[in-house]
Amino acid sequence: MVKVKFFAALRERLNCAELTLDCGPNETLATLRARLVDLHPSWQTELHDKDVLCAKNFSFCGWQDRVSAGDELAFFPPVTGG
Amino acid sequence: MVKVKFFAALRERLNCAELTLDCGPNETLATLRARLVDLHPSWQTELHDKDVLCAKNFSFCGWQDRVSAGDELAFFPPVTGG
Amino acid sequence: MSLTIRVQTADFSLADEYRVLAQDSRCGAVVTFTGLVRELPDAALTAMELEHYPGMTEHVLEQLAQQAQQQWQTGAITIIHRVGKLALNEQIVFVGVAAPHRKAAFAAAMYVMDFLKTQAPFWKQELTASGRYWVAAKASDQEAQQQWQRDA
Amino acid sequence: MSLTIRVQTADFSLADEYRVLAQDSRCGAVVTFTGLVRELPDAALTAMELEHYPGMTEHVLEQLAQQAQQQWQTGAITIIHRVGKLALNEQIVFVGVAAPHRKAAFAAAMYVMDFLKTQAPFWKQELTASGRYWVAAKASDQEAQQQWQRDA
Repeated sequence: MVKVKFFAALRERLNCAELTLDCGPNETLATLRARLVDLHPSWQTELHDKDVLCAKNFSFCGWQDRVSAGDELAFFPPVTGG
Repeated sequence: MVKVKFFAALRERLNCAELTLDCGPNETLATLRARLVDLHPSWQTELHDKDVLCAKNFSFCGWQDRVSAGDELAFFPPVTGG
Repeated sequence: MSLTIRVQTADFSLADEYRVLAQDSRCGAVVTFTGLVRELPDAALTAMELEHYPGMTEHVLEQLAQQAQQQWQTGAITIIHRVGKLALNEQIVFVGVAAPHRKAAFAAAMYVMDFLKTQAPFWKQELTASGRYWVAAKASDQEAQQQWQRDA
Repeated sequence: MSLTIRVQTADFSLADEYRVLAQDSRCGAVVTFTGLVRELPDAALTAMELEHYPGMTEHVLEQLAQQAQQQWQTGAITIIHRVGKLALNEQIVFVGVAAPHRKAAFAAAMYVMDFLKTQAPFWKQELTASGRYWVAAKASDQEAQQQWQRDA
């Protein structure tokens, strides 16, 4: 299982703050995103927005990074703090 | 008359904080310095130190700047505040 | 060398933070940056609401502070960022750096702010008379961050 | 826009100065720089003694503050410099800048400090166990000031 979190405008548009998902073999952020879109076809546009960022275990990561059981993943829009 | 002030290490080495001097015609900082050295030959080295700075009426000025009666002049070493 | 990272809803006191930074007897320079909630030029801003990603925020800020401390050999660095609802004129963010000399203190404080703006997972909403709006990321903040990589 | 220049023997309060700078509702960024008397790496410093040129000092600092305010379109700028005898760990100098955005606030504060170091008629003596020594001007301060002219 992996935990997936969504933040800010993306969380509001998906109407989802957090979910858990089985972790497949050879899973990457990209394959996991594809599985999320299979489960929620209406998320297609939002999750493929070129500005969406992803993090794995509290650090930024790329779409080709590997995902392992127990990881905490997150998807969110560009940050605007400070 | 012009007022001439000396500061910091220069003031200590000349043993003079302030003096007044007549202001000649066509006076510049350079001619005034030459007159100071005529009056105080022992000041020659200190006043010609390449690091000595001069100010006229509270602003930095150059050795060729004109001096007029009533001006306040100052000679001092490089500044070290902050 | 002490690094302090706080993400909190409570306000902070510049005087208290400065007192800690000024304690390091090797550091003759202390630079502070404070960001405040201000009126929008075109809209009637009433408040800001700040969301963050607990866990990742602290991790990113800690890394930024460590990088800045190592790169400029600074003393203590403090980063405080508030979250939740902040009224007009409230303090949002504080970055304070103590260093032996001013150049390092200024550079480290600017570095932390430039990277915080593009790397720390905070999101702002503007609450105005006409509704709530998520703030869009600024290209100028991306450029400020990238400038450090070009200068490196 | 308010400019505050003070040359004084008395200490100053960062909190009080910050409170004034943070009042400008157009300014979302406040940067402060504070310089402190610190131990010398190689000598037993007991105190500093600062001399200045009354009249010229205020004139130079006022011009620097005005130039910085115009160049970066800042809000309020405050410069405080102490003179007389200052013990170890005492505050020497404060520069505070309020501006709409952080880049201007940082740049204006650095500009003021870099020019203050080479243009404002202050002279420091170090009082140590072995005597009093006039501090020599640093080439690095000249270079920092000249960098602004190269960048212009």
